[in-house]
Amino acid sequence: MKHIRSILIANRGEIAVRILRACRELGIRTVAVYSDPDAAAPHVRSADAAYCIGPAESSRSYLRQDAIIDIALSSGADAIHPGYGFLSENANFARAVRDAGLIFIGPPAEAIETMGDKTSARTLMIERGVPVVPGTESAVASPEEAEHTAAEVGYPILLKAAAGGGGKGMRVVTQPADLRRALESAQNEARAAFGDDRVYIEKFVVEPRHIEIQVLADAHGSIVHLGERECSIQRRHQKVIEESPSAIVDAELRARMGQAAIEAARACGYVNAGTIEFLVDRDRNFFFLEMNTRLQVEHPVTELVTGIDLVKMQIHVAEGKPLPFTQEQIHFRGHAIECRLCAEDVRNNFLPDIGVLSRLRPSQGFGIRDDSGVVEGSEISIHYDPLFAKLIVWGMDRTDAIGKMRRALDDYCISGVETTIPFCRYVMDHPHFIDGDFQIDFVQKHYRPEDLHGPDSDTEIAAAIAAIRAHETRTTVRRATGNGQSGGPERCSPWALQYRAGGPGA
Amino acid sequence: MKHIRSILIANRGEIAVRILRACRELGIRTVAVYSDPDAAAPHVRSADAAYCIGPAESSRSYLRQDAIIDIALSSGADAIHPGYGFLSENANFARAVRDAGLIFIGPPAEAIETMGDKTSARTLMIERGVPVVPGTESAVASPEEAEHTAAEVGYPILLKAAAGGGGKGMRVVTQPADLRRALESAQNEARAAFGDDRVYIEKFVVEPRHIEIQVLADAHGSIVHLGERECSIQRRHQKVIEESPSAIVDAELRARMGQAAIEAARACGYVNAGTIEFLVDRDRNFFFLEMNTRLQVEHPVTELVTGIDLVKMQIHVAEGKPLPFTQEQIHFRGHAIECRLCAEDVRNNFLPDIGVLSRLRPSQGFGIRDDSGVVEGSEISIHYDPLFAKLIVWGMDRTDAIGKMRRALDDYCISGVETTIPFCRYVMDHPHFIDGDFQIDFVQKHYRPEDLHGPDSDTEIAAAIAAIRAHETRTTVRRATGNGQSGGPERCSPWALQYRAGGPGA
Amino acid sequence: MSVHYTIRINGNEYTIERDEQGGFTVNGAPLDIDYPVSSRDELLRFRHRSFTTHIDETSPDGTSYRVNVNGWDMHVDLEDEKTALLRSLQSDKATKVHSALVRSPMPGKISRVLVNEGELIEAGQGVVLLEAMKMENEIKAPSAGIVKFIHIRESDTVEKNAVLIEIS
Amino acid sequence: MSVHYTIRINGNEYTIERDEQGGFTVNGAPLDIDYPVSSRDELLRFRHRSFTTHIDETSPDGTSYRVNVNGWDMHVDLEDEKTALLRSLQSDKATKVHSALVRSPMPGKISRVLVNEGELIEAGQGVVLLEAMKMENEIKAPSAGIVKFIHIRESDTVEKNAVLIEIS
Repeated sequence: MKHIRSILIANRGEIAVRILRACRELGIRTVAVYSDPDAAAPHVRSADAAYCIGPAESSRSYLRQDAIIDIALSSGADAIHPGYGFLSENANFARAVRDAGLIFIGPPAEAIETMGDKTSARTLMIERGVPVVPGTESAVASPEEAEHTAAEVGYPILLKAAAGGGGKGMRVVTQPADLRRALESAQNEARAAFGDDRVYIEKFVVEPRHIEIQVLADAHGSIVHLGERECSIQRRHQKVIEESPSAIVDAELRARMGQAAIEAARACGYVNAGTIEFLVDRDRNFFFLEMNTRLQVEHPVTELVTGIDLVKMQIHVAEGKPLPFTQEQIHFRGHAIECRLCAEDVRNNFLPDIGVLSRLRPSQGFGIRDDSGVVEGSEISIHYDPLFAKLIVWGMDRTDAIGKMRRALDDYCISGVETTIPFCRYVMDHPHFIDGDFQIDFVQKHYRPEDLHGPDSDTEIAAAIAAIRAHETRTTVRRATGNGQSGGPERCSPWALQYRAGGPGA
Repeated sequence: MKHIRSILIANRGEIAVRILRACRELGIRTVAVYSDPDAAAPHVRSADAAYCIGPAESSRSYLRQDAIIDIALSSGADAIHPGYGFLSENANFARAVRDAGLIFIGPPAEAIETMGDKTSARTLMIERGVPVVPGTESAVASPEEAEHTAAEVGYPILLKAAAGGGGKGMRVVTQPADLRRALESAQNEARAAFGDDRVYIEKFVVEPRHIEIQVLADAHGSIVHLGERECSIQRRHQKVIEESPSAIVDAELRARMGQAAIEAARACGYVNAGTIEFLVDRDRNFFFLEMNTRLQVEHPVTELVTGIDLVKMQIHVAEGKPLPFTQEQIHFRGHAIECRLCAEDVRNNFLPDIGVLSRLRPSQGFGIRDDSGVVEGSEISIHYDPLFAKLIVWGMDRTDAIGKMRRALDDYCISGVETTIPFCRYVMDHPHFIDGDFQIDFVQKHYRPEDLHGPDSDTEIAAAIAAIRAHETRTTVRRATGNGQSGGPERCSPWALQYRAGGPGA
Repeated sequence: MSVHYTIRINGNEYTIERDEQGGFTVNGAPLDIDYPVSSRDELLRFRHRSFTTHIDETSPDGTSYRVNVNGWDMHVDLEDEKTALLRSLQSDKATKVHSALVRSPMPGKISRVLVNEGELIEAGQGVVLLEAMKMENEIKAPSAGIVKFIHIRESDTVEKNAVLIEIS
Repeated sequence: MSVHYTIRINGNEYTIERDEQGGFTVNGAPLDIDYPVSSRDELLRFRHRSFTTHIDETSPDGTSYRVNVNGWDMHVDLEDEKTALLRSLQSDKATKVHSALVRSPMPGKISRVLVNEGELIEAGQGVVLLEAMKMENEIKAPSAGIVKFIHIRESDTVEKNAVLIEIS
């Protein structure tokens, strides 16, 4: 059991700031690393010590394992927190950190390796009885075998070419009568496309939701789960809105999924915070998808409903201390929703945007949490992820939380880049979201940019007045400085007089 | 049971913003009123409609009962929320609002009247068995009666002149042997000072703490308590730091105080949110002090530990709906602390300060709540209370909450006025505060401005460098514009060159 | 002297007159506006509603503004009588030339060009794949037409607003 | 040409030299400083620590600055060689005059004057009660001395920084 007094945070942006805050609240000294364009970033300013590790490219800065470990050693850090992304799921890095005599705030390298390989993870889960999407482990040998397997797996099933991709050689079969014909055509298509007609059978998960379970494990064999996070609202196959609890998970399902997640963590010898992702079908069957062996972007929703600070628990567990609570002592209160604020143009296919945040005033008040990696004046550049902040709310129940999120999104004041705020605001008003009736295809099914709310006519009139005032001031200034064309009969607008006199608007 | 669709908020500053936020989260339309100097205040901007009600003086604006009721009626409001201060404990106003056919979001006028009069409140509490500071109801008639009463009340006792004030005619007596002499001298002093030698006996509360209980009552006779708030850290007899739970209140004492508070509320026919203030002595005896028949400044600490939104509950109860929970369903989680951020000079006797907030960036992150009535650019003027914002934190336990408050105070970025932040930061590090060992005289006993933390020498050096750079740029600019003395051999500082080239610091 | 403006925002048109005293008439009806003093932005109030306004961008010719009002970002096109007249005189010539530019919405690397010169394309059709911020982004044609000129090649690095393709 | 400064902050004195290249030597030891570009404030970094600095006020003669560094408000008194020389020449005369002004820390109304002209008072003694922001505030004497002149009377309204009392 080693006491951690100083932590190097091998990350940037909002998660580096999040971890720094936890450390500072614990009285732990912080060491930041940064790339050239991040020299003035918030995570650098609030650290006790900050070291430049290279230029913008991640491979030459935030991914430089040796440089990071060297700085940790020379700056007197006891431990390294990798955040998410970058080196967080790199088993070699976890091992190198430990070999250097430092504490890696994360799971053992072996657990990262086991769960990082999809095949070994799937095999291990099957061994331990954690449900995976049922299917064949090898290609279908004959139509008869296919019929047998399909009946076992249960319809609807998915035929999938071994060499497949882009939907080619793929067929959904909903009833036994269609199987032979579908198999034949899938094989033909696969042969034509890839020169390989091997086809697998897998259960087709109907209207799946993405729901995950947070686990926390200490080095003494205790593992608890902290309930679920509903992450079905996605764009570009990336989560954008998350919540806890899920509208479709009740105490009984939570207990079963939680138990499966604990079993998964135990199977790979897991220690520290981790997440088991599941697909949940229409009938609330759940299937193991993968394990994220690190802290996740959406961890705050779990913190708000359980009242447990996951980053502080990561540090606690990394020191070798036992978990300070049992499963029975974990209680869920209220409802939390997170909106990821990304620099993206929601009217144009969620294309990333860049720019300088000329204004930034996050929302405030009861139940509003702002986890941000930027301040007013920060630049969102092409080099890193477009996620710049997370807006998380807690409410007494789901309705209250949705009301809070609406208000918080309306209050969020930002200029300089396009953001996901209008999209999130749209979702908060969507009847399917309000009813909790959505799946991972929500965006494709229910979102059309032309349905986004627009300002009302008074707001447009205010914009018109503001533009006219700016226009007339501008014209007058240009004339005064000899910059515009020589004046006609109207030499000076009444506005300009007011501006000069320090009147309204000055 | 009437559904409230629109609320007029008869207040300003942080509490008006707080109430507005709750309304907006509930989808309730908001009407703001404002005095001339508040025309651009945040509470005005975020309301759906805003009406000017007069000049700066409260008596000609925020206290104009008729004007406020007229605006409520003409703007289509169903209800008026008075906030705290101003008209919130004015029984006439509560009555006038109801007579106008509007809902007053607060208790019945009769409850305000009963509890607003100290004598009637004390009498009522004695009747209902709520402990009050024991003492005589009439002046002491003889030394023998004094001895008898003192023995009954229990030493130490306080002798108090009926006409008293400023400590004159007042004596603390710790043992029976001293009583007669003390009585005589108190009577003599009172006669000399006020020409009236009547003296009362009251129990002397030793090392008292100010602890209060939040109650919530509906119109159907249900009353619950939401635990206590510890408000002993005061300056100028005004609270400045509050927390929940109190370090000295355990479940058993909480239940007893809660029961007494419910009894007090029931006695006066209370409906809506209210607070019963108690003095608690060294031996954890508690005595009724007064009831605040309104929402309080420090209500957020209760919200954070119970997860109950008090403003939303006020509206809910005002609609005539029953409380949505029973006493058994109220649970306390973690620990909350509030620091009142006031424009005051903590190095100079907490003298109020005024100014424009040239910079303002509140703290952010998990467990940090900012209830503020200002934004960057707001002016803190002489006209109203120096309280401009409240910083409230929630932590897993008291230690965690103190760590969070330290970090949040360090992160709070403000310029333009002196604030109570350095004092609050000092308290968070004070061993007596950390140990929970303090009483209402904490400031007098433990606070000396010269003990405030100061910046370390590197921070001072940074200030020196910044000043030199500003100085050299300034000098160069003055010379360039012909504003300074004509140049010597040093015509241009190296900084100026860099500034002109748009280099560092530009 | 009063000035008449024609304003276009989000497809809506407003006729606004500013008189000598600085008063406004909107679509024929006078509008009484307050301007509370605010140090960080400009505040307007009318019909008891508050509007916090902020000019984010101005076009070089001063006829187009990007204005933020209460968090809403709007593009405001502004025309006074003189400009309107000028435009109406030029409009005959202007309508003859009809060509659209596909610009890069952000800096990035061209990962694939999806069309060929001379190809007939539809509005909304993907024309270029641009790699930026670790993602592949499909750039779409703003209007239908024939691909007139392709300014970039695969693996090219482009700046924000660089012209990628011309459609005529 | 390099310049030597004597800096006083919170009672501490620093000797700082700025050389021709813009490099700094603090109390005799060179200090290597970075200046990361920051759009809203000025950022310094040395010994791996970051300092966000902001000049809040400058005295008219440019020798005194109110600087905020990482949230700490500091009064910085700055003297270069020339100013130091000037001051040392004048110091003999200057010390003769010894008088302190009690100023109003804020606008308000005088509710009571607690001293009389000619009275001997101690440093820290309350001299005036000022009513402001609904509170009565006791204004204290900055130094001991004799009350030379009382500029205000009860019920007077005063501005911020108004001279209330002179002590000699």
